[in-house]
Order: sequence, then C-alpha cells, then structure tokens
Amino acid sequence: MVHAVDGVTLDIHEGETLGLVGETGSGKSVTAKSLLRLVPTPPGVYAGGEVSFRPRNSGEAVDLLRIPDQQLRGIRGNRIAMIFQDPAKALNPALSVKQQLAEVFAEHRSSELFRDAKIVAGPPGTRPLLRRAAHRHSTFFERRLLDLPPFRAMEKRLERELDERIASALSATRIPNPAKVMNSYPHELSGGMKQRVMIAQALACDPDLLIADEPTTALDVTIQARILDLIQDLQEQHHAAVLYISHDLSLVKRISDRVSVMYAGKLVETATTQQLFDDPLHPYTRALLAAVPTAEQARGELAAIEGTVPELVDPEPSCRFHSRCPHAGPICAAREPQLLTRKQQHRAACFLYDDPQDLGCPVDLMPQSQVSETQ
Amino acid sequence: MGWVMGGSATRRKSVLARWALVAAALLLAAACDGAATDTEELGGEDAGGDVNNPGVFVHALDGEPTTLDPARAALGEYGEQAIIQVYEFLVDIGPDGPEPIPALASEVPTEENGLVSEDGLTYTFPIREGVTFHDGSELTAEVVKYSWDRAMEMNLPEGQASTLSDTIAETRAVDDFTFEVTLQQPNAAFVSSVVYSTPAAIVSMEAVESNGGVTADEPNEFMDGNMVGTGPHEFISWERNEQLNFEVFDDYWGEPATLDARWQNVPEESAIVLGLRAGDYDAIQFQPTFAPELEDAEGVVLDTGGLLLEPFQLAFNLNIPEGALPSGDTIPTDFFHDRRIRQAFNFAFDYDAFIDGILGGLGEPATYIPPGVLGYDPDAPVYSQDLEQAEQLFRDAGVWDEGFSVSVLVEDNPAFEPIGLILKDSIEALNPEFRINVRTVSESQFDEAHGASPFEYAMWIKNADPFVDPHYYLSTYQHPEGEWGERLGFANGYENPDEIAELIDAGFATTDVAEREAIYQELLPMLYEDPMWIYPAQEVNAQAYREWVDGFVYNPLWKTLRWRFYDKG
Amino acid sequence: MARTAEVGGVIRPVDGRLRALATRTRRLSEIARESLRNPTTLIGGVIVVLFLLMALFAPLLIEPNTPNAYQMPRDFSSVNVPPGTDGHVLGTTPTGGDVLYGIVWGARTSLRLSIIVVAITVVIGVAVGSFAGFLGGKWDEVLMRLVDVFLSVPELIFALAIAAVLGPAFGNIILALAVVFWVKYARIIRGQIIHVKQNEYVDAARVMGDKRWRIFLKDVLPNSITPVVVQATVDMGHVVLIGATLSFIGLAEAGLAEWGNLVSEGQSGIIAGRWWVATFAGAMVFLWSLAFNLLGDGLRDVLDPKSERR
Amino acid sequence: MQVREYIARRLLTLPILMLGVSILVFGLSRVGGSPIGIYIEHEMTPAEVAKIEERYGLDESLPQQYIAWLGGVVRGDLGWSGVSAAPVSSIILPKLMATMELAMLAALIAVVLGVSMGTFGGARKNKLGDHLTRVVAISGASIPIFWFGLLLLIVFYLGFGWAPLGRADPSIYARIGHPTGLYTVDSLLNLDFGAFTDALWHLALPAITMGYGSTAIIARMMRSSLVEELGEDYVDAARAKGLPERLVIRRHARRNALMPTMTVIGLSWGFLLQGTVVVELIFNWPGLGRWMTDAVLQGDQATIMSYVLITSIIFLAVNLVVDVAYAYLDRRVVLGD
Repeated sequence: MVHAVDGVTLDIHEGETLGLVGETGSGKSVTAKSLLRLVPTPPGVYAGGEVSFRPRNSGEAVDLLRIPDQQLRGIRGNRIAMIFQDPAKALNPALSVKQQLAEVFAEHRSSELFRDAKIVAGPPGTRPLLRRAAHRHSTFFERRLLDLPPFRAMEKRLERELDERIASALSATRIPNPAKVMNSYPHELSGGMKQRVMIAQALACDPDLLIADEPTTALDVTIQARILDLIQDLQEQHHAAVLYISHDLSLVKRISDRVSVMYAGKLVETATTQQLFDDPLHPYTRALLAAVPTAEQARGELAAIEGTVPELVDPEPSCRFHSRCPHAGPICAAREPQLLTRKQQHRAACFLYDDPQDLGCPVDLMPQSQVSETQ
Repeated sequence: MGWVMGGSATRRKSVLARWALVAAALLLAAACDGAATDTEELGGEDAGGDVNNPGVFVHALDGEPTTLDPARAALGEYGEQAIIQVYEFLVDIGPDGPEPIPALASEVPTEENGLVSEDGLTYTFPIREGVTFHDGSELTAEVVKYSWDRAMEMNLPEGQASTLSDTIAETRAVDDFTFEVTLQQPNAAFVSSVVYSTPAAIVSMEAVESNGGVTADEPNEFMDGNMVGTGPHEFISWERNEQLNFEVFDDYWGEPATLDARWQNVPEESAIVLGLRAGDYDAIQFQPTFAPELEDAEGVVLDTGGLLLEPFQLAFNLNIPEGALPSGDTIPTDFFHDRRIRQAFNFAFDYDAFIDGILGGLGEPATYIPPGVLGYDPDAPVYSQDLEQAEQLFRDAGVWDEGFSVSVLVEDNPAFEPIGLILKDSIEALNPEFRINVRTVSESQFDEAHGASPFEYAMWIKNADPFVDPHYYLSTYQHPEGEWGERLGFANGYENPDEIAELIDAGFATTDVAEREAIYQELLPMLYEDPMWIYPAQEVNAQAYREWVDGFVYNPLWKTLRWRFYDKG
Repeated sequence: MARTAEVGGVIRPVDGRLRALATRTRRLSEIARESLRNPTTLIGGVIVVLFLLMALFAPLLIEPNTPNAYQMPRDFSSVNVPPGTDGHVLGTTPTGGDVLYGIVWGARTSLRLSIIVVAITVVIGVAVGSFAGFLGGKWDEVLMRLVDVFLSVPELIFALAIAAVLGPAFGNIILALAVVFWVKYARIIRGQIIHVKQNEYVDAARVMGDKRWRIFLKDVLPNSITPVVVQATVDMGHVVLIGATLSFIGLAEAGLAEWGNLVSEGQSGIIAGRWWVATFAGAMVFLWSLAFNLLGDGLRDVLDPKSERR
Repeated sequence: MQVREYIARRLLTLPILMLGVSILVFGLSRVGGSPIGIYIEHEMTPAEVAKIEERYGLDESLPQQYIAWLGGVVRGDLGWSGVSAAPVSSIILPKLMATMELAMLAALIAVVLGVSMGTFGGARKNKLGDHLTRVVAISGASIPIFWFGLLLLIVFYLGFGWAPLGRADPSIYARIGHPTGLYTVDSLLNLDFGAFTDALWHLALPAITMGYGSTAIIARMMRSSLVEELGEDYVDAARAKGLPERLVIRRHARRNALMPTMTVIGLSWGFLLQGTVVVELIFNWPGLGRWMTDAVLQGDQATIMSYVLITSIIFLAVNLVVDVAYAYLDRRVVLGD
C-alpha cells in the first residue's frame, strides 16, 4: 500500500492564497485531487481524515470525503473549481470550447438559465429535455423534437442565454474575440489560450475555492507571468480562496499569502510567505531554499538535493526526510515528528524543535542543529 | 453401349460442400416436428389436397450442371440430367424396358422395317413432322444433321462427341423429313447407345446460329447456360448454385407434361433427406447411406431394391514410373506385378466393415460383372476377408519381414475416404511393418492426378463408370490393352495377359447371349485368381419420393427421374 | 565522463548481454506473476496447464493406437455409438472412431500443430524482421511492403487458399498456417530494431565497432522477448482455431485425431440426433483457444494495453 | 504530416499492395501445379486435357498467364468459375451483395456489442463486471465459428424452430424486385415490410454468429482505450466540473476512446470476412463464402483467386476508409508509422 499523502492538514480562508510546494512526486497533486475526491478508488483508498468545506453563502460546513456523490457534484465545479497543470490535456480534444463550458452552466446553473431564458413551463419532460440539449447530449430523436415548436423557440432562447454566459466568462479571462474562441476546438488554440479557457471554465460559477495545480508549468515563460497575474486579478474580483500548487518557490513566493511545504506525502512546514522565506525551520525547506536558482543561474527546476525521495510503500514511522537530512539523529529514523506550531503561525514537523524530555528521548539520539560540512 | 445410371453424378459431386446446409437440414427437421403449420405456410396448398408446391415438381439434387450443352456435358455430369428433360433424341427409352421407342424419329430403324441397310452400315430415320422447338423453330432433317455435326465439329474434350465420331462415317439430310447415317462399321448397339447418347440430342439450329454458331474446340457460352429443345419441359432460368426452373412446354408434340419443374440444388445430403421428409421436395437424389433416415418417414416412399451399377474400385498400379511415388513410399515400382501381393490385399480388406459399417448394410459384395448385367454369375468367386491367407501370401511374396509403406490416392468423399481408411486399418493390423498412407485430395486434384498418364501413385480409389453391356466393364477395367489396363500396365502382371485379352474380345465378337455367358463364366475365375482391383462393394440404388407423387415410374437407363411422367395431388 | 562508463559496459558485451537477458527474463516472470493475479488470466492459465498435461500424458490416459497414434482407432462394427456405450465413454464417430480418444490425442495434435507453427513463424518472423530493420533502406521498404501484402489477406482466407492448393494433409495445414502467421513477428522485431537504432546509446556502440548481431543479442532481442511471448501465446490458441476451421471445411488428413476433423465428421450426424461428436470436439477447440487468449490478453494487459494498435 | 499528404500516400501504396496481392494470389494458385483440375473429367485422355489447357491458356508460360489473368482482372474478366459453370464476373455480384449484407449487419452487431462491452468493462476496470465482459468478449474471438453456428442451429432450429434458414423465403424473395441485391434495402425500396421482416429474420442468426466473433477485437480495444482515457486529465477535469459519472464516461471518455477503436473496426472486418466462409457454409447463405468453400473442396482455382482478390480489396478499402476517417476525426492523431 502506497501512502501517497499522509496526515496533510491544510486550511485556507476566504480571499486567501495558500501556496503548496514540494518536489515532483511529493503528493501535491494527489492532495489537490483528494480535496475533490478525484483520486480513483480503487486503486486509491481514502484511509481517513476529512476535508471540511464551508461555502461562503451557506455557512454549513461539510466533509467532502463523506458527503453523498450527488451533493459532492453540486460542489465540484460550482463551489470548488480546479485548474489543471496542462491545459492541453485537461480540455477534452473532441469537444468545442463552447460545449465544454456549457456543461458547467448546464450542470450548476440550469435553473438560472431557464429563468433567464424565460422558460417557465412546458409539457412534462421539457426541462430534462432542454437540460440535455444544453449539455449537448441530446439523442437523435430529442434533436428532432427540439426542431419542433414550442421547443424550438425555447431551445433558441436557452442557446442565446448560454452563449452570452460563455462569452462573458471567456472575456473575463481577457480572451480576445470570445465568440470565435467559443466555437474552436482545443487543438486550434495556443497553450496560453487553452489555460485561459480552463480558468474561465473554473471561474464560471464563481467558486469559493480555486485549486490551481501547477497552472503555469506547461506554459511558455512569457505567458506564465500573464496567467499568474490573471489568476491574481480574478481572485481579487471573486474573493475566492486559492490553493496554489507548485514546485517553483519563486512563483509561490510571488502569489501566496501563506505557504505549506510537502515532502514525501507529508506536510513538513506551514508558515506565512514572509516567515517561510525569511526563517525556514524545517531542514528540507532550508534545502529547498538553498536550491532556488540565483540570479546567475537559469530559472526553472529546483536544483537537486542529495539523495532521493524514499519509497512510500508501507512506510515505517519515521521522519521521511531523515535519510537525506544533514541533521538527522537516531530518533528521526524511529519516530515520526509532529507538525506543531513552533512560532506564531509557523508550524514545522521536525525533532530539532522538540524538547527531548517531552519526547522521553535521550539527548544523544536527537538531531544535531550544528552540522559539520563534509563536502 | 454406354448407358449410365443416376448414381454416377451423385458420386462425383457429392463432395460438393458436404458440410453446407446442415442448417437447411435442421430447419427442415424443425419443419418436420411442426409439420402441420409449416406445410401450410410453405406450401400454401389448397384445402383439398395435401400437397406442397402445387403445380411444380420439385426435384432436389446434391449439385447442379456445369454445362447445359449436350455437346459439352461429360459422361455422368449433372448437365445430362437437365438435358434429358428439355432436349429429345431421335429415339427414346420408355419407362418399361430397354428397347428404344420412336421419339423425334417416327420409327425406330430395324432390319425388319428396312430402315437399316443390309450391310448394317446405313440407318434411315424418318423425322416426325410438326415438331416445334421452344424458340418456335421447326424440326427438320437438316436440324437433326446440324445437331449431330455440331457436336462432332466442336469436339469438346469434356463432352462425348467421340461417341458419335468414332462410329459415324457420314450424316445426310435426304429431304426435309428424312435423315440418314452411314457408319464406319456395323454396330448392333448403334440405336440404343449412340443415337440415345447425350451429344446426339437435337438442338435448335436457329438458337445456336443466332448465338455464336459452331466453332471447333470452342465451347458455346449461350448453349452452356441455356437449353432450346423440343421436349415436354421448357428451360426458364438458372439461378447459379441455387436452382433451375422449367415450365411445361404447351406446344409439345406428344403427351404433354402436367407439372412445371424445379431443380433444387441442395449440396448437403442430410438437408436433402430432411427436405423430403418435410415435404418441401417431391423427389430427391441422395446417398444410400441416408436411407435409414427415410425408412419410417411418413408420406415418403423409399425403394432400395436395385443396385447401382457402379462398384467401388481400388486400383493397383503396375506401371509406376521410376521415382514418381510420394517420398514416404518404400515399395519397388514392380510391387504389384506380383499376383500374390494383389491377392493378399484382396484377402486383407475388411469388406464387412465397409458394407455394414459405412454403407449401413445398403450394399453387396461386388465382382467384375455387376448383377443385372449380362454374364453376371452369382456363383463366381468373390473375395472376402481372410487374414491367414493374406498373411501367407505376403510371406510367400517375401514382403512380410521387411514390410512396406504405400500411399493410396483418394478423393475427399464420404464413401471413398472410409475405403482408404479401412484398407489402412486392415493392412496395418496384419503387420506393424505395413503402412498405408491415405492421401485425400479434392475432387479436382484427384481428377488431375487420375487423368495424368502415367499415374503417379501406387493405388487409387474411385467407383466404376456404369455400363449396360458387360463388355464395357471388361474392356475398360480388365483388358490388358483397355483404357485402364494400358495405363496401369496390367500386361506386366497378368499371368496370361493374352488369354484374358482374347476372352474379353471374344465375348464382344459374338451376339449370341449364351455364347457370351459361357465365355464370361470362363473369364471370371481367371480375373479372381489374378485380381487387378479390390472391389469393396456395390451400393444399392435408392429412390425416394413423396407419396403424393402420382405415376412414379423410373427406368435406370434414364440416368435420372423423368419429370414429364409425374403428377401430384 | 559519463559516456566512458557506458562504453565500458559495451566492451564487455557478453556480460551486458547476459545481464540484459536476465533482467528481461526476470521481468517476464514478474509479468507472469502479476498477470496471474487477474482471475480471468488465472483461469486461462489453469486450462492451458490442464491441456498441456492431457497432451503430454495422452499415452498414459489412453493406450495409443498402433502403428500411428495420431490416427483414430476405428471400430467399424460400432459406428455412431452414443456416449456411455461400453468402451466408448463419449461415443463414436461415423467411421467408428472413439470420441474420447480423439479428444485426448487431439490435444496432442493441437499441441504439436501450435508449437511447430509458432516456432517456425517466430524464427521466420525474427529473421525477416531483422533483415528489414538492420539493412534498412530499400530492403526494409521491400520487405515491409511484402509484410503489408501478407496482411492484406485475412488470415483464415489466406490459409484456406494455401491449404486448398496443397491438398488435405496435416503437414500442409502446418505449412499454410506458417506462411500466414510469420508477419506479425517480423513487424515486432523490425519495430524494435528501428527503435534501438534511433537510440543514441547504440550509436556509441557502433562507434566502438560493435557488430550487428551483438546489438541484436544485446538490445533488440531482450526488448522483443515480451511482445513476442505475448504474441506467441495468443497464436498458440489462434493456430489451433484456424487449423480446426480448415479441418472442418474439409482439409484435414483422413482419419487424423484432430478436433476440427471430428467436428466435421460429426456435423452431418447432428440432424439425426448424433450430437456428441461435434459438440465435444468443438468444445475442446473453444476451450483451447479461449485459454490461450485469456492468458495472452492478461499478459498483454500488464505489458502494454496499447499494443493491440498497429 | 498533413492529413492530405497522409491520404495521398495511402492511396499511392494501395495499388502497390493490390499488385502484390495479385502476384501472391496468382502464385498461390500455381504452387500446386496447373489449376486445370476443375476443368477436366477423370476419363479424359491426355490429348483432350491438352485441348482444355489450350482453351484456358494454361499452356503458356507463367508470366504470360499472369499478365493475361491480370489484364482480364483489370477488364473485369475474372476467369471461368468451375463451381458455378459460368464466368466469375457474371455471377459474382449477387453473391457479393449477399455477403456484404450479412457482413454489414454483423459489423453493426459487433460494433454495438463491442463498444458497449468495452465501455462497461473499462469503466469497471478489474472489477467483476470487467472480468465477465472480458471472458464474454474473448470467448467471441476464441469460439470456433463453425461450432458456435452449429450450437445456435441446434438450439434455435432444432430446439425451438424459431427462425428460418438460407437468405429468404423463396416465395417472398420472388415477389419483390432486387435493384440493389441487398435484400433488406430492396424490400424497403419495394415498401414491402413483410419482406423486410423476412430478410432481417433470415439475417439474424448468421449475423449474430459472425458479429460475436468480431466483438472481442472491438471490445478489447474499447476497454483498453477507455481505461487509458479515464486516466487522462480532461476526465478529472470533467469530474471536477461536477458532471455525473455517467456523463463523464459517455460524453468525455467514451467519445475519445471510440477514436482508436475505429481503427480496429477495420481489422475486425478481416475477421468478419473470413467468418463468412464458415458462416455461409453452415447457414446456407448464398454468398461469396459458400462459393469459396465449394471452390476449395473442388480445387477451383479461378474461383479461389477471384475470391481472395475481392476479399483483400474490400479489406484494404475498408481499412483505408477507416484510417482516413480516423485521421480526419481524431484531432490528436499522429500520422505515419
């Protein structure tokens, strides 16, 4: 059993941006997907924990891991939206932009759509029929039916209403000529445009939480900045909370209010951006910061830290960083450090900051703060 | 006297997709179960009679013609069975006997009525007046001459034109309704075997001339697929691999037929049998091995009285070319020159296994002249299995210790292949050093190998062609200089080839029946002592038809049923 | 320098080759273990093993017919006997052959047929594929067009046409199937060679004067083992299925103890209620083919779900 | 590579392939010696055999024979069919139509069954439903068609006596015209619904027998590409939008999984075509397949050659159409080898 993500606790508040950093494979994406219960089961297992979500307007907190599918679907794409790493893969190549955006409205805004399209009543079955039409999922016979009055007029109005909403969602992301983009297929758009479409789709329903999973990694450097700005601007407009996932510390520093660092499926440190970059507590975070490219070096990937990420197959209770940690003492291999508040709003999981007595551990087994430089 | 019986075609084509159509068979089986409703639906018969397909005589055969042209149809070919329904000859053979009766000739020439010249060389046929072809043209002596000359001029290799050209010196249309033939030499069997032979059918000159005419060595495509004759049935259409349709010819000169007719091509034997049981067919052509399925069938008449005149044969090759045998064969080329080995094979073969096992009892031991043919002698010696004698003979011949391996060529066919297997089992059971390899090949491959001269296998299995005169059996299959005697090198093996040749020739030289019988009585034991073949068995000739068929008559000389005589309901 | 280390590995090719082969073989057994976790693959595997046991121990199960054990023992005095009649547990055929004998020895015939055909086709396929791959250029073009031509005729039809020309015999069925089945292996090997050729690493080896056959043994063969094994597994079943179909149509050797032959012998008896010959023998063909297909499919699933695409 | 360029290349290689197939077919027919067997009778003398050889041009050298044959094929003259006793060209059309009608319905059955089984299994990867559909699908590829057909016959004809056999009830067949040769289409053109029902009724069992055999290829491909598509980001994205699972699979994953499945539909045509040989034999269907088995059993080379050639052309053409359609439709397709 692989413990891909283990004991991760995150909290994000309205209007706040939380950055989640870690190396590739540290479990960032799994964490993000877990929030929406997108990890397939099987092979995945949600062994425990909760994702507590309180929407802005209702005030009622729910555990996303336990609510019924139906309710979860009402939240996905509506209250919580997600932007994926590679827009080229996250958009369905077989559907036009309009079709893909229409799905969101049809799923979460059908009553408003019907209201605005002035579809009040009709023969029984009209609504499901039209909803399927809005979804672009009508059968052959339904399409023939929609060609007949009174459905024809209703469908037209519905269509117009949808187009309007889609166009406005697209133009909000500063897409030029939304009417044209709407009818394009993903492969006809550039990478940046695709990501804008993704963002438009994510923000279509004005979500409370936006999960952005490395939204700029797959993009050209020049476009990265613009997309980043866009996300920030839109966040301000919508007052949404943003979970920004990245392996790029400099990006995270730029966009986040607070930052959490993940290593091998576990959170090792959480702090405000300021604190984390000024005064990192966890040895891993320090190593990360040390590896951040300086001005002379090219920007990009994290420079290597000695050693490799341990396998996560049935891990023993231990600090997962101990094999690579310059400070590691015997206890690090034997027990698991707790993520505790070490300073104000600053939490870290490392025995360096624990009192040996609290742990009931001899001092010589504790990690050493001073490290002799061997290399 | 080459008359042929119906089974020949059965045998030849029965390979044809012997798998096809269990389905049809099964359908019909189902139809049998729910007979009442099914017959109503299928037949749409009137309330009074209990008859399916009213007005049409449905004859199911297990194959179909390769040609409809009398000048091209081979001996025993399916085409002959269609030709005889539509075309007519100068003479015909009635339901009752072997004697020719007048047909398109208004009189059968005999020496008594003066239509045969005293030297026996010139035959005069008075042609019936007022006969019209199906295309409306008139029958005249010129048309008769044209028909015969056409076959001889085309001289197609698969056809039987040589039957005419080997005997005839000249044909003449003396006047509009008198036709004269001069023979090369006197021939007592001329009227029954030549005038009543497939290439002597009278065809419409107008039809031929307006569709390509006559070209030597070239088949006529129109005539291959159409028939324009004078007979009681008119050819309508041929849906390839399905059926041939015929209608009553209203302007027929004689007693008209009562029913239209359909030739239903049903390649699968079991389907044919079930079709008859279900009443979809009025009469069928079928393998006698299926007769038990019909014995208790309601509404079906089954007649297994006679015997087919086509004994199964297993040939020994005494003329094996050097180095021609398949690689596994260890025998020397003169293996079968030794009479003892041929005898040993004859003693080793398990005849009962074939007759009782494979033929289901519907067969009899066969010999050199089949029963029913002049010269047949019930007391003539016939081989039966005798393993001790076989072993002794193999020992005497000196092949017992060394053993041998030999291949036998067989056509893929439900009757021939088991013969090969029985031979294999019989011989191999004698001695583990003996090996028989049964090489089954498709029909065309068999015919090709079989037609090759010299023949490149040591043995083959087939059935004999049927004849009415014993001489043809003997000259074709026993005479050292006969068709097969020469190719298989019988002269190399017979103790007294000259004596056998003389006896066979003598049997044909005289017309005296008693004298001939005496000669054959002398010959048969000699052939038994010096066997050139194994005769596994002779099959019964089985006929089956629905009870509702009226006026069922059958003459083996017809080669098939004659639809013109039947009525139903 | 990193490259030196790699080239150093090439200098001891035997070692590297063995190691690569060993790795591949180990991988294969891992794959096998992983596939067998799938219940359907396991079922396939079990049936295959049962068939192999039946084929191997046929002489112990039923006394072989003499002199040729692959010929049905025929008892013409008891033809078409239904199952359960004494001495004939599964009945007899229209020529008095014991159906049980045909089933058991038919397994041996099937094993013989499939092993011979698969062995021949793998050898030919590997040979042609390597020629095409290594020679490249015109040779590759010509050989691959040839492969395309062979693939243009559906398998059964091709084999049927060949067998029809050659005539009914067991050897001819083997020949016909071999002619039809080699092309897939040629494709696999050629694809692998092209792949390896594009690999920079091999260029380095080429610079060091490595021989083609070494590249073949060291890089191509180990990489091709898995797809070839999967294809061969599927073909083990497929060969018997097509072979039986040819026999059924009527191209079997007379009296051979072979399942397709039995079905064809028993087919005409079905309408007369003699169901046993065709039913039992046909079920054997089905089970054999199903078992190898399940096994092959399971392997393929684990290896590469996309490999079905051409 | 551009789609247009790709199509052009495929179209260019097609004649080369066909030429190759023609050489293969011709060579095959001469491997076992002269194809004369079907034209001769066993009593013929060598002189008569020689005459027949001359008539069919079999006395010429092989290359000359090939060129003559190929020339004939190009002109539409496929030689003389010994089993049908007629020129191949004059009898082939109705047989071709009968086979195509059967094959098309079977293909329809195979596609519908295969796609739904593949979707069902793929959506339940490694669960019981997946295993079951896998066994059912692979059974189709493993079952000897001749045996399966017989079983169906035993059950539905002997057992229940439900459906008819052959291609049509002769009386119904005779009462309508046959402009297309496709009996179902003909009956509709004649507005004869009784005949249409009759045609479908006759088609059902053989089409099911054949279609089931081809189901496996499609189902397996569908399953594996669906599994693959379900791992794609856009599927997660669709779920993240809040779409119900049913829509995620049907609208998103299945639509894309269908694309690669299309290519194997071309392959399954090969399976279907070869299935006709046995199915037509068993169900007495008057098409090309039965013609071929007749020819095989009688060693009629002209018929075998024509059959193999025509089948290959159909097979190649269908594959070309499928691949080109795929190239157009799938926006992610990478062309070339």
